[in-house]
Amino acid sequence: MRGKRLVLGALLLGAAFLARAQGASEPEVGVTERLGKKADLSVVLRDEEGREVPLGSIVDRPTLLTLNFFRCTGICTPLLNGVAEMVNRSPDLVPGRDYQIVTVSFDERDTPDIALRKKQNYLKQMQRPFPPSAWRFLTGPPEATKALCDSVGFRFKRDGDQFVHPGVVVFLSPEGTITRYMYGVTFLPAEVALAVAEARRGESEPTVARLLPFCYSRDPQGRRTVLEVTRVAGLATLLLAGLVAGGVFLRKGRSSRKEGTP
Amino acid sequence: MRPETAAPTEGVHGPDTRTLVLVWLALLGLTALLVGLSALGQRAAVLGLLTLTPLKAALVFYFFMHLRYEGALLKAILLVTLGTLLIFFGLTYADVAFR
Amino acid sequence: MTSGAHASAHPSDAFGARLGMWLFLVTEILLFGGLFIAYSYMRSRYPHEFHAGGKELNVFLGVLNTAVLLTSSLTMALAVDRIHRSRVRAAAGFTGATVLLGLCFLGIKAVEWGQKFGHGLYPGGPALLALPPGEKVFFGLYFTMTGLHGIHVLAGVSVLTAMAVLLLRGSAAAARPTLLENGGLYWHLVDVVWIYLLPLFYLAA
Amino acid sequence: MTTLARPLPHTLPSYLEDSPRRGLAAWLLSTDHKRVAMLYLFSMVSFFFVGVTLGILMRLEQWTLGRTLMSAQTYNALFTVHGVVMIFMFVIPGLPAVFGNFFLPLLIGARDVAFPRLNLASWYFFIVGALLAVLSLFTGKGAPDTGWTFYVPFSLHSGTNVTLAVFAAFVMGWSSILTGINFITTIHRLRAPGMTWHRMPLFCWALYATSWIQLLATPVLGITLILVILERSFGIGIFDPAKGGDPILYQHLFWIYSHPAVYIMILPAMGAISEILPTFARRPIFGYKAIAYSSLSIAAFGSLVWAHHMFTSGMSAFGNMIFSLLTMIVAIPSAIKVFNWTATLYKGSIRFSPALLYAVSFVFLFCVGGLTGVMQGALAINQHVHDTYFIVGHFHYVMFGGTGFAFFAALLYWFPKMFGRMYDRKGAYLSWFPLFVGFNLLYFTMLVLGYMGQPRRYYDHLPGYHTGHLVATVGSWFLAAGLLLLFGNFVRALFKGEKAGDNPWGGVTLEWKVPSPPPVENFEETPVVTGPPYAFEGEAQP
Repeated sequence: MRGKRLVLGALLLGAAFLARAQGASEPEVGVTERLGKKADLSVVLRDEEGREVPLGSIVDRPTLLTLNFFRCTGICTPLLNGVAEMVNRSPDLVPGRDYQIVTVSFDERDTPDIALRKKQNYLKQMQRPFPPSAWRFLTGPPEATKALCDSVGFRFKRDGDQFVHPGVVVFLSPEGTITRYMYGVTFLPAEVALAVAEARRGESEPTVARLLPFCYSRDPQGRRTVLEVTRVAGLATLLLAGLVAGGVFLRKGRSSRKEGTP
Repeated sequence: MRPETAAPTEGVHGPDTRTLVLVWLALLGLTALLVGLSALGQRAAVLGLLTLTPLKAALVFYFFMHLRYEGALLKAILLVTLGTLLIFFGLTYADVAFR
Repeated sequence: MTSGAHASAHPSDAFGARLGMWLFLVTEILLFGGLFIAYSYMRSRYPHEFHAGGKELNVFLGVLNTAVLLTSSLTMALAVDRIHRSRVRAAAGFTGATVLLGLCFLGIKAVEWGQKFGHGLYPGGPALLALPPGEKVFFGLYFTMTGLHGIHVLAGVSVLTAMAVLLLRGSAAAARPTLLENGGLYWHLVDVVWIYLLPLFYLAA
Repeated sequence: MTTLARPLPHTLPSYLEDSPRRGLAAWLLSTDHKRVAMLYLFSMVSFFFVGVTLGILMRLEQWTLGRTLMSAQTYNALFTVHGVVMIFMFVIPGLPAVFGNFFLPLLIGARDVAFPRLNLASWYFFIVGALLAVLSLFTGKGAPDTGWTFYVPFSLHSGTNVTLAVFAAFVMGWSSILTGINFITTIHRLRAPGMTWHRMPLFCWALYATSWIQLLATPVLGITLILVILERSFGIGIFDPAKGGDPILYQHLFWIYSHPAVYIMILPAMGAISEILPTFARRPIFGYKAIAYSSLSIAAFGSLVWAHHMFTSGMSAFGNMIFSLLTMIVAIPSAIKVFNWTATLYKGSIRFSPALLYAVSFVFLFCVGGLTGVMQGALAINQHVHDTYFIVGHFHYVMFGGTGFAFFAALLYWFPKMFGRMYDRKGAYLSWFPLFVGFNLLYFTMLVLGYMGQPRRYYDHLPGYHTGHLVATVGSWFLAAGLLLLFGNFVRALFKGEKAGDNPWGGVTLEWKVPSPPPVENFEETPVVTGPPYAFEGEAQP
């Protein structure tokens, strides 16, 4: 009986191993790059005034698409801040003419009101002339946003009040073709300029996968304590390093005097 | 000659049978104590983990692995290793301890 | 030191051999140390799930296995003691006993894993996938750490079997304490790792 | 000189001639530390040239705007392979495996390393790991596209050959662990009579510190890689956020190894330089103990600053500041060494040689690398240059300008001892010019481009950066020409070089007391050491 179970277990384990080794598993959360494919532009979303707009009518030039939810306590804010900072540091790119930014919330609880406030928030950060129409904050019914996320290979998962999701900017050509994924929360102006040029030409280029940051923190309170801990750990490390350095130098002072004059 | 060669390289330099058996009994006893403590609840179990387990490990290192009868070098090596591990531990653990 | 002894210092430098073995043990300690770091990191993230996971484990088998492994450490230490006293047959006997106890440990471990597997609790198994995230991590660590430890026991058993056979055949190299001593050091370290695994998974989780 | 009780006799045949086996087996099965070193030397130089070729190809792609030579996919594969080959197969194991193996026993008066068979086994581990890595690049579903850091969770789900590549890194890791065990035991047990710790040449100190880092840090990487493999094969869920795991844990474990790895790369280089400078300055090294102990303190500090690699992954600003400061503190022991080297040269009666030229270049390039590292450590700049060519330029200054130039300097210094033949010295000087000029044209331009914002890992560039890219590409041609001249010279010397003599440089450490090339067990009679390692006074200047 026991032996049988054991054999069965071993077989199952082996089978699982083989199944895994066969094909790469699809991550439950993350990005499956779909370069060269079209984003689903047929979805109808709501703009900041609550009007229904098909995404296709917005995407008519190189577009930086970000997928977020507005009450995110994790990566969304740093990511959008990074986008804003990139805009401020890109003198060569004219927003609205060369490119535009579209932020879509995949949380059905986000309303156009919240989107409008978000938008005003970010427009205030702009240090260069920036037409309000160059950065759209869209919301929509869950089916529509889910379809959009799926079409660009963006996978997220509900986790209580929050979502677990990756942080990424998707570049779309004027026709809606996915031309590049850019991960992280800081973006180099030159890299964005190159990617915008690719998007204009509609060329899809493979990304070098870098660290794929996730939003998976649960409560902002906890996050703050974490930072405090980092601070304490840092200080302790510094102190320790100081002690060691002191020890080393005291020894050194003695020994090099002896040896310095041969 | 060199200090570390001072340690005897041949011949008996370990504990005798009696000591070994006593250590073994102590290890079994400590295990029983640990199991008993754990029955008292989570807090006691963690306390046992933090105190009795290193004690058991120390007994094995000290007697079974003859560390007691070795020179300073091997002891220092073990200390450096455990110290390094402790530093890695502390720095990593600090990141989440209060999350 | 005469030049001759120095030239062929390697086989006869017992302390050097021991030093090398200890340095190897350093790497083993840090190898498992990485896992212990992962364990404590995850445990502090999921204290309740770890507690729940720990209750699933069979404490009796865990403690029994501890007793088996501690006893095997005793026989190992006795084997090393006997070889130092040049009592080769006794050393071979104790080494054999250690091997048997090691196999016993592996057997009990197999029964334990078998029970888990029978309930669908194995990586990728249906019961495991249904668990909350923290318990998934707990069992992931449980299988990884006990599995890696099991592989170490298996390696130790193989080495000690070879040693016992060599001793019985009257090999001169095996009759010098160095080899058995180093095998013993390795075996004891595997024991120490288990000493930590017992409370981490079975008792204090 | 390293004072010996009496001169050493010279009658035995050299290790190159003396072997019980014939043909390839004489090399592949020999446990003589010098033959093992040769195995490492030839395999690593081969890998190095593979890496160089890939680098040149990348520079060629940047010669024009837009896509010309290759697709972006190819470009990505090129720099992943370039990085893996150069870091894991040349820079990390290079100096310890080649020169450590050959010279550690000679420098301390031993006949071999402590565990010669284990030593040969390490080479097999290395070569198997290297072959697996190469295999992972060309088989299966393609080269790993994760970069050399294998960051989770991407590496968990990537369809490419990550498992094999990770396993290869694991195997190569064990190779360096075993070498480390061997070196530490050798230094503890096999020093010649009278060779006390403070009479040990500085290269040995550097190897000792490096070995300890390898021993303490590499297993953590090993277990991390095992976890990645287990995760990919069985889905144990420790790093996968979807299963409750935590990618940050991976980063912690990964950088626990990889930050100290930077010191694994640079410490042996510093050690080799500390051997070369006194020989050509004809004077004992200034501050022997300071250099010896700063090796150890670099090893110790190195493991503390691991978190600075996580600057952009969500540490607090204050935490960032602390670790920036720590990064700068690491610069102190390095600065001590540079100071001592300069002091050694100052007032020394310098005899110029190609090895010295390369060693001095090392000091210069390493300083540039160190300074740019400190610039990166300064936070404001770090945010700005992160993921630009500045980073690329910086680590090429440290790794190529540092470890690479030290490797060349060591080869120029010890080549006559290793092979018993002398290369063409004028040719060696000549190769320095294109090498040094090309190096700076290439990598200094990269620093500038990066400061202007050129992103790394991009097959294309904006028109504004075009001139810079042209300069850098021309620099890469100079660099390649210099390398060809240098190694062409070595190859020629192997076959046609004149006999070098036992001590062409007038060195005083023990390796110069034995014939060139040395006999199988190095010393016919165990040397007895009675003085410090770099005692030049009183010696008649030859």
